[in-house]
Amino acid sequence: MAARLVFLGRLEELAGSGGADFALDAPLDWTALVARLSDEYSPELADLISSDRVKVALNGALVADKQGIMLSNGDEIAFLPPVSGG
Amino acid sequence: MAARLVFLGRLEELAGSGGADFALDAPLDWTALVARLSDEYSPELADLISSDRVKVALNGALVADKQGIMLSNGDEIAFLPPVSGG
Amino acid sequence: MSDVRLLAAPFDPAEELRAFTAAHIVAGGIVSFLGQVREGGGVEALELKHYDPLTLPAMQDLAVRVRDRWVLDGLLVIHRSGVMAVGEPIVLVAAAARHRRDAFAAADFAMDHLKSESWFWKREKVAGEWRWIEPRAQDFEDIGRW
Amino acid sequence: MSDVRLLAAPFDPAEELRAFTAAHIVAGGIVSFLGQVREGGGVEALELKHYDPLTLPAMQDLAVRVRDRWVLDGLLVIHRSGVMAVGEPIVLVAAAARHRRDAFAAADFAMDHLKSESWFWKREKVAGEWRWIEPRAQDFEDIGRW
Repeated sequence: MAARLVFLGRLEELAGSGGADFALDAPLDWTALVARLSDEYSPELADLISSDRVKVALNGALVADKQGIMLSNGDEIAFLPPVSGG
Repeated sequence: MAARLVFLGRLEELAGSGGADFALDAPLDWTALVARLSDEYSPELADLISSDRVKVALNGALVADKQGIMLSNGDEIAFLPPVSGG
Repeated sequence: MSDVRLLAAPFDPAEELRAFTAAHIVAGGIVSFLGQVREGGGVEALELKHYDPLTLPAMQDLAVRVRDRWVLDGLLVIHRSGVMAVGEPIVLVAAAARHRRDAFAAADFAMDHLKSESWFWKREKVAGEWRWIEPRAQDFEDIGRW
Repeated sequence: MSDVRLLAAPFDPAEELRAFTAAHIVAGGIVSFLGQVREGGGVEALELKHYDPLTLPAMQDLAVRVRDRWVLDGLLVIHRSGVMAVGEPIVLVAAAARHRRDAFAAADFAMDHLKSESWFWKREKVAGEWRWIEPRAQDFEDIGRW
């Protein structure tokens, strides 16, 4: 049972990789997810991901209110810092 | 003894050619020049050339006040209707 | 109608423009913007990361918005992802229109939005070290014009 | 610094842009405008007449004004004279700059001034008959923006 984490931009560097599988026993709400990220990666990464500047996409669709996310087995969750494109 | 006339744009059509030699016995002022053009080409061409919309270049330089022109042997005078370029 | 591509490998902007121009002979004017990895500041390479589920769909949405806003005969949007060397093209936008103003405005608008809103993250290699580039205030000023 | 040409024979805009881009690798962005003889309205050919003593010097003066007004790495202005078939390029303007806004504004300004102020007279061949083209009110509106 796992979800997929995707770290874009500077978050990749902080997370140590652009993506990782993330073991789940049961669906995780946003607060629990951030707590797990703080433990398994770093409080800094968790803080950044909690900030308004980082957007979240769940299964390829942008999430308007990330507080309402429930992460389940098989999901892909992407953390999107401010873009700096082109 | 001759000057060179150059007709640009639609004036070329009215004049029947893009350029012509123009016999001169003595320097011609603007009024005399327009009268000669009216006789040798057409009153319509002379009217157009007199209008504010047609600019004049004498020996390759734009003339600010065409009324002050004195056309002499060896000169090139160009009549420049409004541009419609590019 | 629009040609929108996200490429992982180098492309030839001159040939792309040649083909685009030939395909839009009814257009009197074609405005293009080419962004390339510029030489200077010790930059050795540039990398753009994208996120597959979002990046190309957002570029396609942008193309639709541009086509809705201006009367164009054609619109081309090509954007690189991956690692690029100095001098390599990053982005090519071209707008073909009967009226020059439409072509200029459409290309300008598309670039402002690609720069500030597209799902790309950029890092540069300087003196052998990669560093992430933060968004520029100028990009938000640019987009505020529209 | 600027490359300003008045040509009596066809040119290849794609190759011109390729060379211009390669010559300005310090520029992050290149904006170009290509005007071509558009297909439509029964137009079979287009002719531009110029006046040697004025036309190229005025194009060169315009390039100087553009360079004074915006920070550019390079400026290319190529304009045809003579008879052109449908699909043939008429004018190519390209501006290379570190900053995108400068490149867009410079190319746009150059085109507005080329269209409304340059010493070219245009006629079109429709159904075998040549007819002179009068200046368009739009050209004067365009130039009034600056």
